[in-house]
Amino acid sequence: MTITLTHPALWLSAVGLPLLPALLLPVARLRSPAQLLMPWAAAPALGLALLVSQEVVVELPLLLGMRLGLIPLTRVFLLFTALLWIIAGVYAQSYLAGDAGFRRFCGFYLLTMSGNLGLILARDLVSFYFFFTLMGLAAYGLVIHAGTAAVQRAGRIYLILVILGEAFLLPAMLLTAVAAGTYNLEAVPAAVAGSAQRPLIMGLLLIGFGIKAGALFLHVWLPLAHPAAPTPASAILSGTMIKAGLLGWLLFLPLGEPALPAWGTFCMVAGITAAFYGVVVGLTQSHPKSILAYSSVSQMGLMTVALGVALAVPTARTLALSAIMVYATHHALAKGALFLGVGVADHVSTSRQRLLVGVGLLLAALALAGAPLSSGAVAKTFLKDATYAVSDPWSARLSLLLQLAAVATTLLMGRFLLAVWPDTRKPAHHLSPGLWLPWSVAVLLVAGWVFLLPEELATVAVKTLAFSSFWPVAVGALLVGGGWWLYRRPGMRFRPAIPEGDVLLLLLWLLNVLQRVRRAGVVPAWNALTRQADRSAGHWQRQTDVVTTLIRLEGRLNTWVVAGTIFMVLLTLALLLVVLV
Amino acid sequence: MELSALIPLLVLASSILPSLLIFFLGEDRARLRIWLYLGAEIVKLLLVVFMLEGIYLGQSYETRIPLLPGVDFLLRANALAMLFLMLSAGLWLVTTIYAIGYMEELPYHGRFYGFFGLSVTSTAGLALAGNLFTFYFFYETLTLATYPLVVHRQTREALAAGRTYMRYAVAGGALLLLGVVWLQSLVGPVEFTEGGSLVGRNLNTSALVAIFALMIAGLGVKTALFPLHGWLPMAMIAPAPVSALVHAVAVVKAGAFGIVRVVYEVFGLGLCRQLGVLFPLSLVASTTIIYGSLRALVQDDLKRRLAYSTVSQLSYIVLGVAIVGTASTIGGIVHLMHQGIMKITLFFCAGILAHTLGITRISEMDGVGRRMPATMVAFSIAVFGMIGLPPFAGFISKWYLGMGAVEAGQIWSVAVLITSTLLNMAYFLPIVYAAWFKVPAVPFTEKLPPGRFETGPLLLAPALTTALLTLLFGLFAASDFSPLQWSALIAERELTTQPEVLGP
Amino acid sequence: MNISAGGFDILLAAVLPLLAWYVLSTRDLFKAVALFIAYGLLFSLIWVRLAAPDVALAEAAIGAGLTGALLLDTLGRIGSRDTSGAASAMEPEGGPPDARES
Amino acid sequence: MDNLGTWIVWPILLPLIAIIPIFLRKRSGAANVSLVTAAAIVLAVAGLARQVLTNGEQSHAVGGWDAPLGIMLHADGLSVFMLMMTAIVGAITSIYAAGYRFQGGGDSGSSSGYFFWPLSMFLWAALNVLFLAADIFNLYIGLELLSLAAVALVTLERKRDATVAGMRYLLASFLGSLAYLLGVALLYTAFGTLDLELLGARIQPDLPTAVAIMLITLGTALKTALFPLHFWLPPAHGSAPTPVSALLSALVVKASFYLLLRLWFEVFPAALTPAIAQMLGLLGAIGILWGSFLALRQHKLKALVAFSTVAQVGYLFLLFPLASTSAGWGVDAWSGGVYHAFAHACAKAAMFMAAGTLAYAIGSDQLDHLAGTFQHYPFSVTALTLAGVSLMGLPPSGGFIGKWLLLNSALASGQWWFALVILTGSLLATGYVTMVLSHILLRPPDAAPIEPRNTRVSFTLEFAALLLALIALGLGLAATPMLALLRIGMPFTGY
Amino acid sequence: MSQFSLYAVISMLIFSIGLYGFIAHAHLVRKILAVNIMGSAIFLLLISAARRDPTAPPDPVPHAMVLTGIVVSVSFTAFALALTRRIYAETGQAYLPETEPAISAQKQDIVQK
Repeated sequence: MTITLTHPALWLSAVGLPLLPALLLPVARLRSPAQLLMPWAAAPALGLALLVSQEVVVELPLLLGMRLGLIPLTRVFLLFTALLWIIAGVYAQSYLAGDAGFRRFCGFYLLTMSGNLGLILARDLVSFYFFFTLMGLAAYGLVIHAGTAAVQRAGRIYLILVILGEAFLLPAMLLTAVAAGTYNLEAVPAAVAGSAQRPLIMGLLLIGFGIKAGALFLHVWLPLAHPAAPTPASAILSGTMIKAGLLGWLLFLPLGEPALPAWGTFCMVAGITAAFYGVVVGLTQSHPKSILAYSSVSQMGLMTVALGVALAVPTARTLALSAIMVYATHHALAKGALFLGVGVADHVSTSRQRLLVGVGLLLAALALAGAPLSSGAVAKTFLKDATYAVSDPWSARLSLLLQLAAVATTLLMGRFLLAVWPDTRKPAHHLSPGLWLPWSVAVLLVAGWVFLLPEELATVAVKTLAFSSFWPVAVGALLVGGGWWLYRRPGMRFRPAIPEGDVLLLLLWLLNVLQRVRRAGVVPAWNALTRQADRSAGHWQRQTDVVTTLIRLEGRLNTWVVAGTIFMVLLTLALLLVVLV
Repeated sequence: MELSALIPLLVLASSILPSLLIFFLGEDRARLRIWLYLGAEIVKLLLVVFMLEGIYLGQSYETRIPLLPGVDFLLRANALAMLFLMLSAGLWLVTTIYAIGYMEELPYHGRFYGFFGLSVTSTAGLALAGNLFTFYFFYETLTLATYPLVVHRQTREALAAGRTYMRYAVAGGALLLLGVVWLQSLVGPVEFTEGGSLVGRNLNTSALVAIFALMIAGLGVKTALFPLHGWLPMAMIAPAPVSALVHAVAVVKAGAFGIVRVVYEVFGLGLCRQLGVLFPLSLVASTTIIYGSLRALVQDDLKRRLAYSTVSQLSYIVLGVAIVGTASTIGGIVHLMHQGIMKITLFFCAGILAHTLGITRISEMDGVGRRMPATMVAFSIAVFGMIGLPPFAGFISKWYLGMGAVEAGQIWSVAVLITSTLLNMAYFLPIVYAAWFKVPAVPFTEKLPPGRFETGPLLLAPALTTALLTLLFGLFAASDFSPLQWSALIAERELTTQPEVLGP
Repeated sequence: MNISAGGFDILLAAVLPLLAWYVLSTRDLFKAVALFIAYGLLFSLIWVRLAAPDVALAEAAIGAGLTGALLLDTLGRIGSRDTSGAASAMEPEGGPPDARES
Repeated sequence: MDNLGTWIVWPILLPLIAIIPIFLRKRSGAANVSLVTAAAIVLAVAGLARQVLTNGEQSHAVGGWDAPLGIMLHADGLSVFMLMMTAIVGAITSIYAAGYRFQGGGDSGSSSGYFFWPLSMFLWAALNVLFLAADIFNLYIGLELLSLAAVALVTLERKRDATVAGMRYLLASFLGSLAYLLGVALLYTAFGTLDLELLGARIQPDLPTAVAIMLITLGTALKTALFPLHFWLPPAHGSAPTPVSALLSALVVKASFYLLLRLWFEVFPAALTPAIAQMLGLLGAIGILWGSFLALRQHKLKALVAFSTVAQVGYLFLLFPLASTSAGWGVDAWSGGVYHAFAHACAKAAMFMAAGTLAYAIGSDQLDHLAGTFQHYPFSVTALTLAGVSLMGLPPSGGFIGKWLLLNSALASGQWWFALVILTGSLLATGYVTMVLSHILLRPPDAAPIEPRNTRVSFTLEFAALLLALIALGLGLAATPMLALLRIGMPFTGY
Repeated sequence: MSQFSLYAVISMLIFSIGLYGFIAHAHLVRKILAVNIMGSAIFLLLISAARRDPTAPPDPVPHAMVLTGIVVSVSFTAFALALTRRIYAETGQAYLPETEPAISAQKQDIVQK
């Protein structure tokens, strides 16, 4: 069924509806309806994603000419994004009920939502940039919700990275806009490809969006911010918001013509490295949300590989894009379910609940690990298909690496399950339906979405009942078991723990050193300089002596002898001038 | 006299007459004074809107009165003039409402409103000036009319600031005068002409460069170009409405507007490029942008931080002028309007804080957002605008400036813009953060008794209005009659006469 | 065409500058004023010699007579000693100490 | 209605006639007679101005006696311009003086203020004689009468400082007069005429003529207080009673300048070589800087204003190098200098009056003591400020027109160094004007308002100063008709 | 040598002597005398010039000028002497203090503080 929906107001409502409750929040009387409506503000967007099956663009007289619309790529992104926003929103209503700061949370949640949905719907560069910025900055309010010192630090680092991202993106946008001569996003990849400043633009784009996407070494904010935020916000951050960076790449980078093997290879290498790096560091974490955050770094790395493929091999563009679409959807839902699950597990009180929650978490974790029949397996299949397009030596290595990455993911998921496994010793909370219902929906979606939607995906899913999908999970599971056994042994004292933020800490250490150098060397030098300046103020004192001398000179003019002499001298001079000159 | 010649005079008269009248009203005739004043402002605004429509349709308004042999007092409205005129007339109304709420505790209302009106008159004169002489004329009267406002409190600090202000301003005026007279002695009276009035004349290059430098230096004092900016932070001693309108908008804009006039309508872009003066100008502007931001970073006094921010932001306009291109022209000119709206909001808010809670330092602002949410919303909007975040007005300016820089191949200017944006964030966001997210160390001690609103409604309404405008000007930039579209109209009229200029 | 100078002219020409010099350099002011009156009268002679009897009369009556009288009257009030002389006038601080005594 | 020659004599006759009733009446009557006379003089000058505007230059032989022995009067644009300046300043100063309380009493029991009236009328007559005289000897007589009246006015209050300053002024003035007279004698000896026009036609450049011209120039420069011959001015103007200071700074120095202007441009323009013109300009330029610099160092208000006069006189002398270069720009420089003289007259008189009011009210003109006076005398402070604006040469003041014209000719004739001096001078003027304002506007730190010694300052004082300051300001807007007036009989052709 | 040349030279000489005396002597009466002497020198020049042509009657114009000049001189003398007396009465001496007064105001202030 195809429905054409071209009324601008409809599209505006998709991004504007979230702002409406946000505006109502300050009014005391309208506060609770606004809070009640919060999750459903994403409903129009979901509706558009479900109903609009053609490319549609509507124009609105906003900013520098706003264009909203959908293409197949963004439709997929909109679908999972809107879904997750609704689920997390419903979840948040219960999770944060009674929290003094819930009103503020709602405000930021809605603003972030508007930004996130808007950037997907945006079909022009300026609006895209606007919504991207809105999302990035508004999410700060979500991150620092708890207000503790550690959270504030995480928030600060998040904000700095967002701002840095802006600093790279804005010039990239400007260069792109000038190169394209239009703000239409359709024209952008070709314009970037044809621009004389292509390397500069691409570099700026990779870094600018890379920060949001948690790319290798640009991910430092991610393991800090995701655990710091309240659980529903973490789900959003990890599930949908980091995908915005990915979407940015897909919309702006010149995928297709021409072949850019160097850039492609770079992305592939960075992606694979991130995939393993995330797991390695994640394994050392003990907080379940930190583990999930590092898992996101790892998973985003895998998606970056697909991007690299598309960059390197123009013919593989469609394959790679499909892979990314499937993978992103899968990861968003799975990660959402996992994050929400952490909160649910915290509230478990009975053993029956414990069992059910455990099963749910296991399902989601297995999906992420890519167990056969799961959405993860489907996504990995697509990814693998895409990698075949790469020239030969790389192709084989890549598929091996991908399988190893699946092992690693399983390992990390095992670590996560161990960390999160509902613990009955903890004080019992009441597990309200507001928490478990949305979570259940998420888990069900993770488990079944590949079968609910296009038939094509379902067939792929059935094909994943293969050894190639099975063995990495099995190996991973074994390793987890072994590791668990080792870990529980009394003699085992080796418990590596890399602090969240990893390389950032190196940077901070470096800054600290610089600070010490400043205190030790620069400040004394500066003081010496200013002392010198004070000394030259003494010079000024001498100048006032000149002033006094001048004034005394005026006093001298008063005497008749001087005055008369001057008179005579002037007379003589004047005469000489008249006669001689 | 024809109507079209009369209207510019009426625009001036609409503010000069009530101002002069107010000097002779008793200090206790507060009600009469206010009504007189507001009435005048509405008349002025109506006149300006009337003119605006006429200019849009291509009509011309010109008043010419010979003042000296060869020197005319010339008022002439064009699209560029209207932008500045609209800014000054619109903000005058808003600021007056604010001043009514603010001035209660300060003495000498008559004097204040009188000179305030005279300042606005000078600004209107600057906007409408049709030749260099008239521009200079109002440039100096603006100095004179603002001095009493700076020293209004009559404290030692205020008077010291007034002296500094006066010295800078008169020195700047002298340089401008030198440039104007020199040019006039070379080519006769110089009228502002879209596309440049010196186009097609064969003149000595080095003399022209010197004249250009003199004029820019003279105008640069009021624009607070580095290193001529020293007076601006000192002038912040004035009462808040003055800082808001006069020193964030009128005076500094007078300089920036003058630079726009000189570059586009006296020399013309083509000649400027030939003379090679634009690159140094863009360097000066860039230096100022960065320098102002760096200085702002370390100020704890709110108004001083805002003042240094003004130093920085004004040079955006100059930078836009110095980069040859349609987009940069639009960006620079539209920033005239946008910066005014945003900065006035910030100063309004700073004034509200000082007036209501006695807060003047940033370190005292922790948690103030809870006490005064509406004020801080306005403040935050203006801050976001200043930083250049979409969808606020500042983004539009910055976007066009950046596009212009890219078009002209001056990528380094983009780097300057980005650096400035980062610095803007560095000195503005901590304020916003402290206001919303921190907890006040000590409870606020109110200077103003709490009323129905968080502060006097006359104080709050102007701040919210300009904050709203900041949003609207950005959000609806693409619609007709937005400042952006008007600037595009100006740019079109300024640049179409010389299409060859715009090549790289 | 011009009248050539006679012996009387030359005599007068020699005396006038001398007299003027004495008027200005004599220490005692009374003497100086007396010399000045003489100088004025001498001028009356010259005016007659130069065929200007009207001026001569005026000079004798006003230039020498009235001026002299005024000068003498003043000296009667302020004393006649001028110790400063030409040299001491070079010193900026001026007036001699004894002028205050008289 | 306009009988030829009737108007031209009245500006001279009226003040002289008024002296008789003034001597016959008591103090208050004297003031009233003077005010009526002042009004009459203003009317007479206006009549003359109208006549000149409609009929061109006017000449008149007094009593029907022609030259050489008779007294010839001559009025052209410049004369009328100067007469107007004198009439405006003189009339308003009379108003001011009527409210002013002179200090010290005369030894004959009559108050010293009484003598102000006849002496000021005498001064006025002398000025008008000077501005209307058509021969160089009558100019001399005007000059001498002026000096005597001026010194008498300075010493009116019998204060020690004023007496000493007056004596110095008298001696300097007579030295200048003698130099001038010697020059006149030499010229007459050489060319056998005193008439300005005839002399201009006959004059030959040779050594005795050069000596004569230089004697005349230096003599008048001394009287105009051109640097470095200005030593007598600050003490005299600073210590005189306020109305007198106003008259002196505004009018008396302009009279000798007027003389120089007439002689240089109408009688011996051939002798105005570039070198000598540059010398005069240079001295003027140094005077601007020197006077302003010293004004900035003063701690007393009236002394500061007096030094400002030294500086402003310097501007007048810039006219010579600027106007003597080429005809086209000479007009600008010449008009600019004259216009500056007019604007300065009004502004400086207003400034002295305002300063005098403040000093009179608080019993001191120490700058440090002026804090808080604004609250009590806002009009005087306003007058002071507006006059200061004209001194700074900022629009819309009359000083600006003068500055603009001078600058224009400086740059057009390529003498940019004078342009720099002009601008530096206005910066320095800004410096001392704002210095004064900073002292005056300062609110005393303790809330208690200052107690002025003479709280009941007559409003006349404030009004007069403000009126004059407004005229100084308004001159900037009236340039076109004023310059048109100046052009009548202007010594430049081809304009 | 003509009579006119002789007197012209002499008058210049006398004028110079007077000028020197005026400048060099501090006593006020001496200065007044010097002014009179300088004046008379100029008169001499004028009157002798009036009689340059022996055939014609003397030119009346210089005579008129000199007569006026004498009156002016005597007025000056009278007035200057009156001031001298007043200065003497107030300061006890007939000299002008040489470093006076506007400039020294500043120094006095400093002392007062």
